[in-house]
Amino acid sequence: MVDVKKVQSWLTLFGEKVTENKEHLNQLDTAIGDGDHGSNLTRGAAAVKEKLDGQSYDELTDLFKDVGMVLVSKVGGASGPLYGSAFISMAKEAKNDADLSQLITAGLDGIVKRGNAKTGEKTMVDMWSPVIDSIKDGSLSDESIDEILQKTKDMKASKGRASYLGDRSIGHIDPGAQSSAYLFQALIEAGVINE
Amino acid sequence: MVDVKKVQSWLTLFGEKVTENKEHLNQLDTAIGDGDHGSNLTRGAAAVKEKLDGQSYDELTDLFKDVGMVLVSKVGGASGPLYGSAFISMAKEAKNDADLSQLITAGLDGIVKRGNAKTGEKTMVDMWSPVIDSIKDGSLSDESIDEILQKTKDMKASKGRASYLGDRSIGHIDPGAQSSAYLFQALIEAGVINE
Amino acid sequence: MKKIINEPDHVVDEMLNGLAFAYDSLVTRIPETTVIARKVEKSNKVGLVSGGGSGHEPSHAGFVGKGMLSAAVAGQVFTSPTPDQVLEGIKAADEGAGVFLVIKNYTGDVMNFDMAKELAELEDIDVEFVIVDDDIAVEDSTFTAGRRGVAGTVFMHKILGAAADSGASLSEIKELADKVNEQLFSIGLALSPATNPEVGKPGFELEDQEIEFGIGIHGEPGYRRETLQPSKELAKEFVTQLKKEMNWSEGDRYAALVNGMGATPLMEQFVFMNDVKKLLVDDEKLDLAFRKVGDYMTAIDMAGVSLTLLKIEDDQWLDYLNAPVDVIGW
Amino acid sequence: MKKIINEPDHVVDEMLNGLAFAYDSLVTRIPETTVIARKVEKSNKVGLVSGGGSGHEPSHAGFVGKGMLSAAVAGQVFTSPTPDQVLEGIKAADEGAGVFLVIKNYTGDVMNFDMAKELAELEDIDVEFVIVDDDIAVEDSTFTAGRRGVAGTVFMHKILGAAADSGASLSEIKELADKVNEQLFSIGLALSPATNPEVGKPGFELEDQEIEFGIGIHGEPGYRRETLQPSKELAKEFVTQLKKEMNWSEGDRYAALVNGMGATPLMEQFVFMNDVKKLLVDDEKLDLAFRKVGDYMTAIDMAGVSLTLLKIEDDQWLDYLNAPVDVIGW
Ligand SMILES: Nc1ncnc2c1ncn2[C@@H]1O[C@H](COP(=O)(O)OP(=O)(O)O)[C@@H](O)[C@H]1O
Ligand SMILES: Nc1ncnc2c1ncn2[C@@H]1O[C@H](COP(=O)(O)OP(=O)(O)O)[C@@H](O)[C@H]1O
Ligand SMILES: [Mg+2]
Ligand SMILES: [Mg+2]
Ligand SMILES: [Mg+2]
Ligand SMILES: [Mg+2]
Repeated sequence: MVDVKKVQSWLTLFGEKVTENKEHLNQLDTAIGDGDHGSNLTRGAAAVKEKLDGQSYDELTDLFKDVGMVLVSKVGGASGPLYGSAFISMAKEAKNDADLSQLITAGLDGIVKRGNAKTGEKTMVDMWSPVIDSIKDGSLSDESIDEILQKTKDMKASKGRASYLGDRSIGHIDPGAQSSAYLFQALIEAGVINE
Repeated sequence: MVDVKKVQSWLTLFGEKVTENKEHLNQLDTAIGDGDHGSNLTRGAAAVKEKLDGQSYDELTDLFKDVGMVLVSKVGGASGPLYGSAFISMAKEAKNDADLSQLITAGLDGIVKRGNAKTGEKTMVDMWSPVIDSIKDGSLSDESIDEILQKTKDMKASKGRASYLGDRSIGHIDPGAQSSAYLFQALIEAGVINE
Repeated sequence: MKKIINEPDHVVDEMLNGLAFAYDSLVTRIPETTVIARKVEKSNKVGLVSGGGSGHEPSHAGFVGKGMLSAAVAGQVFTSPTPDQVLEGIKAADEGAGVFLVIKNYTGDVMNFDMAKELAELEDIDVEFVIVDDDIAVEDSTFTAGRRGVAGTVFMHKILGAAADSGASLSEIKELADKVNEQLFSIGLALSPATNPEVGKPGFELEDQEIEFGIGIHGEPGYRRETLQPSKELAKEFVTQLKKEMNWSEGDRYAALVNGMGATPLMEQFVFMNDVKKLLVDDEKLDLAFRKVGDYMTAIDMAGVSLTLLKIEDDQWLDYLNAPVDVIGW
Repeated sequence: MKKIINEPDHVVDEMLNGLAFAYDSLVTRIPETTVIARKVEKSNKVGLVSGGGSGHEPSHAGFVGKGMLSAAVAGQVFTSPTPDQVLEGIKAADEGAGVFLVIKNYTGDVMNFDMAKELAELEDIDVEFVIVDDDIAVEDSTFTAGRRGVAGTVFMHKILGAAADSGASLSEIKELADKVNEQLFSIGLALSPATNPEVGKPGFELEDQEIEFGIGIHGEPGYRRETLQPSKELAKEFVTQLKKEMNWSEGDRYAALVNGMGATPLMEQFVFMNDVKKLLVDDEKLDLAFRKVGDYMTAIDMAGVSLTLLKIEDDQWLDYLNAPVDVIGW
């Protein structure tokens, strides 16, 4: 079973990482998008922090739902509905006593339902999907996350704003994959993965 | 008596000088105005050339009137009505068998009636007025013209666009005085003065 | 960054307050939201809502008022508004006959407006929508997120607004919107980039005499960079691209919009329209039955223009375009 | 210079053609002239003519139409039109009840319009005029050519246009114009200079973070350069200067115009209006009974804003400001 407290510190950590790396995310998004991915998620992280601070949850589903709703209503752009849908979908899955890989899989389903991206289209999906495999076979680590992230470099975007660049999107890391990398690094750091 | 043919070559020469020095006049006007004095007068000179080319005048008054009307209707800005009024006023005076100094005095009267400037206000008046004295005492030369011109440098503008600069207009030659300097240099060059 | 603003992240809030104050006879800001709604007696007609990231002013709040939008929802600069805000816009627009959403085809807008639609339906408001995708500079959706929604959106607002005002039903408006969207084509170019105040740096770089064809309204890249050419050559490039798409014939009737991107003076826009006229009317013999020139869908302080053509398939579309409105920016 | 133009010295001609083509239901260009006249049945009312150098678009042709100007006369860029052109404008505007000229106080405009008046009188047309001098940044006429005519001119057009439309006589309009002019005050600032296409270089230079207060609409210098400050500080400087001039009291009624100089996006103009509102309405307790925000009197591609205040001395002025018009740019 996934521990609610640990998940809460996971999500808090995620917010911190995103906030610390706001400029880096904006820069990645400037290269192949509109330069706001860091600002968008930092706005979301601040709202999540405000929501979670001093709050304690008994049920994982409630925690995920609150986070999802806050992200949906504060982030905007493409990443708001995508991350929001991921957490709302995880909230639903959490009702079924799901394990971590089941939860993350539900999150990915939420993203895909909302954004219709397949793997290889240079989006956050290209982080979530291989991460799920790594979680399943117990190989998730900062190194494997970084390896997955680097692979988005060579991809040509065909979803989201980066798709307008066509071939010129090649050679750049996808900002959404980077922010999702922070999410999964935070997962490891918060110890959610090792229980 | 002032010779019509010589006056015609005087005015043609004036147009050439203005056209050659278009950039210089624009630069002077950029410093203390809106940078178009050269363009304005070049436009006027082209129209005067078109009017005079192949044309020959019996009466000085007709020549001055044509030039005045063309300038008024082609130059615009401040200098159009001013130069235009000068020549129209000279056209009137030419009917009275006037000599050169009387003609130029009439021209200055036209300028002053239109623009209400006194000497010392850093305008073309500060060229015309001393030039009349020089013509009267037979001392007009390229050197005396240049001396008069340089004196506009130290003046503070209180008429025309340069007046908005206040003290900052000091230290720059007045563009209208410069174009009038070309007019009187042309006068010498065309031999109108020495008959 | 040289801008007349206070805190960069207060720009949207302060802009909406400034707009609502200046034009308080026409519009109002719904408290605690980024929604600008019109001050018009509700009369059981279809409500029309649009919106998107800020930075496109006068879009979209500038088109709120009688005969055009019922409400506009503003996001952060260049960032789609969130579903809850769009929902507030829908509620403000609802007069009991359903609400129609005009969405520009950008991933973020589509997803957020779609979620808002779901939320509104939970509150028993009928919602339909059109996704405007008029930007021909972009390859189609097999390769990209699909053609972007750009300045043509303003014609959509005008036509649907007049239709709604005349009492058209939600399904009639949906049908009309789809037909208009099929005939709506735009293309743009940039002379200089936009600077998002929250980012602080230009979105891209152009050399001194370099321009970019096919740019989007958030500074998305276009299809070609080259040296600045005379207006008539720029117009020719647009017309060539549009002709490839549209396959017009002599005498076809069109509405045309020359749109400034934010920092391009009207002087240049009128010169450009003059060149467009020579190409489309004098050479191609099209009938440009409706014309507009000005800043309608901007990209903050980008310099550049776009050209939108709408093929008039139905006389009524022209009537709708010409119908009087009471808005800030039309 | 990066501009969407063809030959620099064709800009005015092509711009007028583009405008007349785009808006041919409202206006027409009088052949062989730079006059844009309205397409309104003549009805023996006073004709209203304005104009000046080009580069101030939508001024002045953008205000030609029913309820506002009868005709606008365009000069070369930043250069007053010549008397013969103004005369053509007067003739186009003449409906038999005399023609009123709105002149901005610049030496060239005053002289050329004055000569045109003389020419018109030779043709038995009664002509009266006002010289608008609303720019408080300039010292008075003992030291200068007098205060410049800037964005406030647009309020003058609107008020006189409505008065003319309602049948006021030439002398009544003259009286009204003088009264309005006395209550009309403007002040502007620039973030970046204008580039006259015929000159090809910016009219002045500003450092990266430098702005200039008190700038004129042709890039004439102002009274102070300093580092860019937040919008609210800029607004405060304007309000402080205006207050010195106007000596208002709580509750006084004003019309306010926040005017963009050409390259400043509406986003910033609305933010600025929000700060103006805080100072004038919340702090000074003035009643800003009429408000406008947008590009009305520009300086080509200058970035910056101006603020105009008109003290409403008569309820009718407000009615005139609010009266409907059929023009491109109001
Ligand atoms: N259809 C999609 N499916 C999955 N992820 C997507 C999709 N479209 C965009 N993204 C992700 O969103 C990221 C951009 O988010 P952000 O910059 O916040 O939004 P916007 O593009 O609206 O400015 C991209 O880097 C990409 O990872
Ligand atoms: N009131 C005046 N009387 C005499 N000369 C004047 C007056 N005002 C301006 N000038 C002259 O006109 C010149 C500027 O002409 P120009 O640049 O062509 O017109 P504008 O100032 O309208 O751009 C000045 O340098 C000055 O010599
Ligand atoms: Mg982005
Ligand atoms: Mg000049
Ligand atoms: Mg964005
Ligand atoms: Mg000039």
